[in-house]
Amino acid sequence: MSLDADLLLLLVIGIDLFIGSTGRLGARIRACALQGLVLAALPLAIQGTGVLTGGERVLHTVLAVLATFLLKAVAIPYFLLRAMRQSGVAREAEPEHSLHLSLLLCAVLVGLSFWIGAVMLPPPEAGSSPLGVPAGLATLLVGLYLTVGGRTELTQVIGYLVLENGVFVIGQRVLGEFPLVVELGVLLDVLVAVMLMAVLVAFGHRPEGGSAGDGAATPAGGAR
Amino acid sequence: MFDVAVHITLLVLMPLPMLGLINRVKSIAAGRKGPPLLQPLYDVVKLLQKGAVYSRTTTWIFVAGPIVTLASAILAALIVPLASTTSPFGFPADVFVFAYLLGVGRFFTMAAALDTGSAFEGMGASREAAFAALAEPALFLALMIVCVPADSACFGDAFSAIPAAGGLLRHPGLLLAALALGVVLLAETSRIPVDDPNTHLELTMIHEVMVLDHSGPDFAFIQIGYALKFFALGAVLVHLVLPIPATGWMAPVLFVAGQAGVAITVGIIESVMARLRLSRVPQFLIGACVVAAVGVLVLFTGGRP
Amino acid sequence: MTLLWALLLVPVACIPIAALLPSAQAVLALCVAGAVAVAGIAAALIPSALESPVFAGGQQLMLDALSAYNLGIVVFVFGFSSVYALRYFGHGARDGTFGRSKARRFGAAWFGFLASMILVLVSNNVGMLWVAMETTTLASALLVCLDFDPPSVRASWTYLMICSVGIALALLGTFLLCGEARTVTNGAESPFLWTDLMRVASRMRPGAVKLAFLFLLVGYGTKAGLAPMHTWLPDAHGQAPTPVSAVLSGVLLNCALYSISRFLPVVEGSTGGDGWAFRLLVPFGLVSIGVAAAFIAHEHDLKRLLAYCSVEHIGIIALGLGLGGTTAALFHTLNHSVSKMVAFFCVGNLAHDHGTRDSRAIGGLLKTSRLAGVGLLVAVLALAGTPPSSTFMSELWIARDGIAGGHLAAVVAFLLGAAVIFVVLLRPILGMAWAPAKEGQPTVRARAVDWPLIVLPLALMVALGLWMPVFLSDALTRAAAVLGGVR
Amino acid sequence: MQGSALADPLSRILTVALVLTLLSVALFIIAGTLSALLGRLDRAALAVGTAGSLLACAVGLAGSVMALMDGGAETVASSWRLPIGAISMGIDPLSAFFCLCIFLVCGLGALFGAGYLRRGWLGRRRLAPALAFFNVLAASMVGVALARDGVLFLLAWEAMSLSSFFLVTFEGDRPETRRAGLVYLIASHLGLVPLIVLFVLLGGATGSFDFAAILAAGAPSALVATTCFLLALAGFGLKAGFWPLHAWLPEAHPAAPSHVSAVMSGVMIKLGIYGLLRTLTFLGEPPEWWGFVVIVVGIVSGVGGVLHALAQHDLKRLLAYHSVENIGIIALGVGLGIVGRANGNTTLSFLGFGGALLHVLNHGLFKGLLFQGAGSVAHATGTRDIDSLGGLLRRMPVTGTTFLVGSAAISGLPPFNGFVSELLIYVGAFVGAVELPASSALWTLAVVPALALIGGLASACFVKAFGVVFLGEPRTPAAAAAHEAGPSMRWAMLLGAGLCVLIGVVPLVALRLVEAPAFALSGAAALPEGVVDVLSAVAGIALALGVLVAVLAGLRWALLRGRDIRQAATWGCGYEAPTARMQYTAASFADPILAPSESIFDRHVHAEGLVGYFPVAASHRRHLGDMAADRVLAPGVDALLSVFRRIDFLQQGGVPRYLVWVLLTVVVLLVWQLGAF
Repeated sequence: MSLDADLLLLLVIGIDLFIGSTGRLGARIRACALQGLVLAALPLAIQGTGVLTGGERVLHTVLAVLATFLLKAVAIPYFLLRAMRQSGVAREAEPEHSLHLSLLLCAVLVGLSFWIGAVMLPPPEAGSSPLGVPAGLATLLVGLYLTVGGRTELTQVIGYLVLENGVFVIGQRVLGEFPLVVELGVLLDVLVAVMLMAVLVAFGHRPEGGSAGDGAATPAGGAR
Repeated sequence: MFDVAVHITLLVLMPLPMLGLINRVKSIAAGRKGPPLLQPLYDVVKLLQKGAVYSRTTTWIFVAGPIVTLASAILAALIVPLASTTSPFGFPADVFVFAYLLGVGRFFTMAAALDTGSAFEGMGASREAAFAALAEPALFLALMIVCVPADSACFGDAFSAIPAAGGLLRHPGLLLAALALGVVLLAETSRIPVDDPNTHLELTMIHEVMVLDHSGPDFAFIQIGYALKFFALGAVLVHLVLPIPATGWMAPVLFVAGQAGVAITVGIIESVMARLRLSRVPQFLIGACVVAAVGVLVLFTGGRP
Repeated sequence: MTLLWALLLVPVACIPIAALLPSAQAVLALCVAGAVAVAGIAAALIPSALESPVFAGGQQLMLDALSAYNLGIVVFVFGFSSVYALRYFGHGARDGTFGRSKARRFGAAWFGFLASMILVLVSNNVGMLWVAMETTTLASALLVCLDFDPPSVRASWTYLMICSVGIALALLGTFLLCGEARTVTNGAESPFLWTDLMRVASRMRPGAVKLAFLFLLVGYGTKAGLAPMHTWLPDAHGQAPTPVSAVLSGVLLNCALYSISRFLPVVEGSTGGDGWAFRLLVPFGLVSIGVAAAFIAHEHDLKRLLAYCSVEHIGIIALGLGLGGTTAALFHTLNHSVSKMVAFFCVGNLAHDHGTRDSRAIGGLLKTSRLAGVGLLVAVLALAGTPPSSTFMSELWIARDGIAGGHLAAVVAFLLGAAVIFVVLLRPILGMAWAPAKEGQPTVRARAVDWPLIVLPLALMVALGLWMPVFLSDALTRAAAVLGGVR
Repeated sequence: MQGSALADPLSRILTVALVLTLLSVALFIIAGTLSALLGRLDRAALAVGTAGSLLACAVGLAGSVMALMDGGAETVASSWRLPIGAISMGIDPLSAFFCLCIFLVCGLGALFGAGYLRRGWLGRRRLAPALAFFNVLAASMVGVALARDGVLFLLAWEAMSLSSFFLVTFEGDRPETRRAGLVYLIASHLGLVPLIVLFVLLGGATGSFDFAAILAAGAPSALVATTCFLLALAGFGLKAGFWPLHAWLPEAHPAAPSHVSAVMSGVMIKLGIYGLLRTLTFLGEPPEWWGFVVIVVGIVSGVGGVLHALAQHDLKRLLAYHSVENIGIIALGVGLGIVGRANGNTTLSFLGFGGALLHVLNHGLFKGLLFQGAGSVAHATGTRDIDSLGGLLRRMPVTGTTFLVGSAAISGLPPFNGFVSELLIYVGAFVGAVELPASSALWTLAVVPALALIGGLASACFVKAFGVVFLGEPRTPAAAAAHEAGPSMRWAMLLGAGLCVLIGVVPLVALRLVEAPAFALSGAAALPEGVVDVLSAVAGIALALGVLVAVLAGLRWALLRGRDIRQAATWGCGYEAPTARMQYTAASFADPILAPSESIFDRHVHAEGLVGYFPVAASHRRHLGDMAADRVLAPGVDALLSVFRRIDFLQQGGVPRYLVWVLLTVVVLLVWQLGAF
């Protein structure tokens, strides 16, 4: 187990807390990008430098790292930032709760994840980071908090991204690595999903579009 | 053959004078001399000799009413044992048939009443229907009290099975049955306290108002039918109360005395009581049903004889 | 086997073609042609797949009896829906409301949708299964917001968001399951391949497998529209263009449920076959039926009505699986898909003829639009489980297997719920049939193409209610055998 | 039921009988399909549909009578592959008897319907659906009676419900018809639920729906048997119209065209009784309390039905409530039969089941007749409101006379058929009271006064119906302008009335018809002693009554010959200008009977009394709400709908809220299954 991996995982948690505590959408998106970067680095850190001498697996790892980096750290944040600008959403996210409260909640979620990781799950095998599951779980929960608690659509999309990151971290913890096809497929799906979401959000925030999330509750045709 | 002769003789001779007897009793109670015992018979004979007036509204139902009523009353009276414990015309389960024959007569009387289109007659039919429906369960329950111990729903078997000794208290259930049947008799034959046959206000009548439009032979038929119905129900009551032997000279004597007693009792009741308010009559009849039901319970809990 | 690859690649190849075709008409024609081609390939594959699984790409692609059966339903519904799309968008293509760019978008997403659904069915790799499942969401979200008007965008957004988040849970479940499998596989076995998972199932720890299954159930259950995760469904199915609604309701839900059922034998293998995983489906089934009944009772939008009805039927299928009526549940899958498809076709035609989907605003149904009206009535009767439709038979079958399995209370609840739904579903339809036609509503003659589209599937439903062909009963038995339950 | 029929050379009769009844089903279906295909050619559809029905009924009637006379059972199974279940049909005395009822009533209904539809609807409405669904209804009813497999039974059952639903909604553009249709649909579908559970439970562990297999598996355990019995009581009782499951009946039956009402009331609801009886054959020896339950159901249905009937102003609604009443009477018989069976008393059991079965036939005949009469009246006057009619006997002599026959029969009066079956039930109750131990005897004896009360009230009700509709003076111009029904309608009513009289006068023939099924149900091997005597006596009484009436009529004729017979106005007690509006109305007629029961039933009175010294107008309307519908069903439906409305929160609040449900599900599952990990 390398120190780097633990550090990276701590960084992931730190980013979670930051996303939870900031009110600015732009900052959140950039934090997301940073988290993507960390995630891309994570396999390298876990497998250490041995990765570069493993023959066939090298290509696999390098490809996965590159793809993660490109998509999660570059492409997705880019689309989100563009959508933010297009939709003309205020830079300040929204006063959903007071930001202190939000931070506090995220901290509680992180604590909860550590507790679950320590109490409910079997101890990690030798050679993997003990922080893997708690970090992943914390990210997942913070992501869920953002999707459920977020009042603008973009916050929800960010929440979805964070959640996906959390799942990925947990996956890496329990699986070590994914088959390349699967990993690429998942990444592509996430990309397309976020792009679509961004487009829809952008449309929904055109002057007459109204709030997309709330509108879904009122059916068409004046049914209710 | 002899019993048939006795049966028919009684059937022909007794019913109309019984009505005369009631009137006589009432007159005496009122301090008058009253009409002759055979006055109802004279009336009927006179009616039979007359022509008739029909309402333009009526149809053949109006004509059929008295005929069917009389026919069913004759059959009912044939079924009931008279001066013997059995009737020569009895058959298994004749108890039910007896009750339903009375029903046939009532149905057609009511239909004929409605045929005139008169509000008064409709009113009478309506009341008759209501009271008859309520009297029906009492009649059946009373009859069951007699029939169940005998294991037979035939008047003959049932009356034969009533033990001779003990008078009115031969069986407590029997007493209750007689009580209920008495009420049924008053209701079915439209006597006080259910109906006042002598009233002059159509609004308060039941039976009389139903036959307002009948005249001549039709009305005679109705009167005869009415008398027969009274006679038949009275005969059942007599058998419940008096131990009439199966054969012998005592039987007709006791029977005639019993029927006279029924007539006199009705006369006395009519003299001392007033007609009930119409809205109270159902209560009176339901009371009879309850009495009869208690009789059934007594029968079963007291062990069947 | 190359046919399996062809099955997957033909629709994939059609995506760019559709995106490049010069006219809307051409795109619609391609849709039909592509769907027919895929159906042809599937028809060639299915018989052998029913006999024994067909593999391709190493072990990555597999078509076994269960997926072959579902594939049959997919290509059937897709084929009919493609033809219907031709009819539905046809006048739009002529008068310009269904323009070239829209048509291209439609065509590409349509084939992407088909390809991803086929991938769901043929992938032996549970990771790919997830990827394919998410791809169906993306492709169909595009289809839902084809018109790009506010309601459809809102519906599409809700759909995308809920299903993406929900299905992320399924990804978590997949990871947990494969992580557990990794600890017990040897070098030759892959923790991601379903066939290998089945092989090592008995060696996995039941607790971990159960935890993973919970996430899989909720995740894919969201996509399948099981209550209470169904909330996105009425919006999406209601707002999508009608051919898309037909496919969404008709087969997409099946595919999601298929994904859940894939994992059932794995969990059973791990837990020693005590039926834990199957039992977990029962409450979802019952809640879905109940919730559907509640919402149908107050719904007037015909397409949303049918959408809630899908919630009910997915609930019934889940219940059937849960109660041990595997065969019956699979049979019900077919029945629901076909009848729901026709119901959507008819509603689409009615909405076009009457200019509204509000059941209160439509009158004289059986007179003004005779074929669509009668078709809708019959389809809804079938959906409501009226004899002699095959839906009645499969519901009866589920009830029988449920009671034979000792689940009397659940079966009674199911039947009562179904009876209530019968009433609330039929009420608006009958209301439309009886209400006088609205002023100025012309009598619309059905087009020639409507007859086979509506009459054929309905005839099939009645025929299957009265006659079970040998090949179908074989297919059902074999497919049910994959799930480990044969009755 | 009587051993192997194949060994017996006479069983060829049975085979022929089965073939004939199956042929009739095919004929119904062909006639229905043809008339549906004829579509717009109304006259052709009418001719083909009616002719097909009549032919099918004739063929089937022959078959069912043959099977009844033979008394054996035969089944034919086909290799047809239903998804589950099997196409297996058979005939035995019970089936044959109900088939007989179906063919008789449907035949008369089709005959009546030909004229009714032609005169009432030709050119105003498409006739083909009415004819097609009528034939499908008949075919499915026969299918129900012949089915030997649970799934086939349910199929036929539901086909019956649906085809009758479409017939009920024949006049779907009238709001009350729509309401009736919906209520009917709800009721019949809810009734299907217990039936499905019932048949599945009957199949037991084998999961077979085959009746023979169910029988071969032997009687189920007491718990299962009781559950099955209660399910059958609920499911079949709903179709039969047991109180309080009857609420759909007074809505649906009046809404249908009259010949359909006749079939629905006459036989369709009786198939509920058939189902109950058929179920009983699977359940082994019944415990006694089942019989008590059925008796109580019978009493409540009978009294409740007739009291509500009395309060009705709509002639067909009145008749529909009388169906509830008569189903109650049938239930009394069935209850007695069960009690007899439980006590091993075959006499009681035979009389109970026999009386019930005969009443099924009788009610089919007279209720069919009465509905047809009501249809003629409605057709001739354009109204079914009793208080708008009057004086129709002069204008419609055949309708009126046959309606009178039906009225007397349904009131259970001799010499008509209703009396015969009621008498059997009376005698049965009496036998039970005499031969059973006191605790059971009281239950059976309770039948006697109950039946008496029902009979008395029914007779009151039909005096009212017949008297107000057909007698007196017409209350409206429409009634005054009424005309007699068409020839086919007249013939149908005359035939029905003739059969009512026939069974009443020659009850032994009727006994012969119910003998075989009653044997099978009761386990009796021979006619109980005395039954023949009783029925012969009934014949004698009928004859005597006829003779006496003839003699008295002759006497009256002789007396009045040559005398002064005058016509005058009805005696108005001195009032010289009576008008038709002064006649007693149906509502007033029923009032003395309903007043005492006012505290039990919800009676809504809307009265504007006379006010001031010179009152201008006053009105008084009364309406007796249906207790079961008003107090149980309507609040139940409202409660369910309000619960449904409250669930709306699930679908409110957009994406965040929706996601909460997903997460909540995960949490609930995790907590619930915590122990599983």
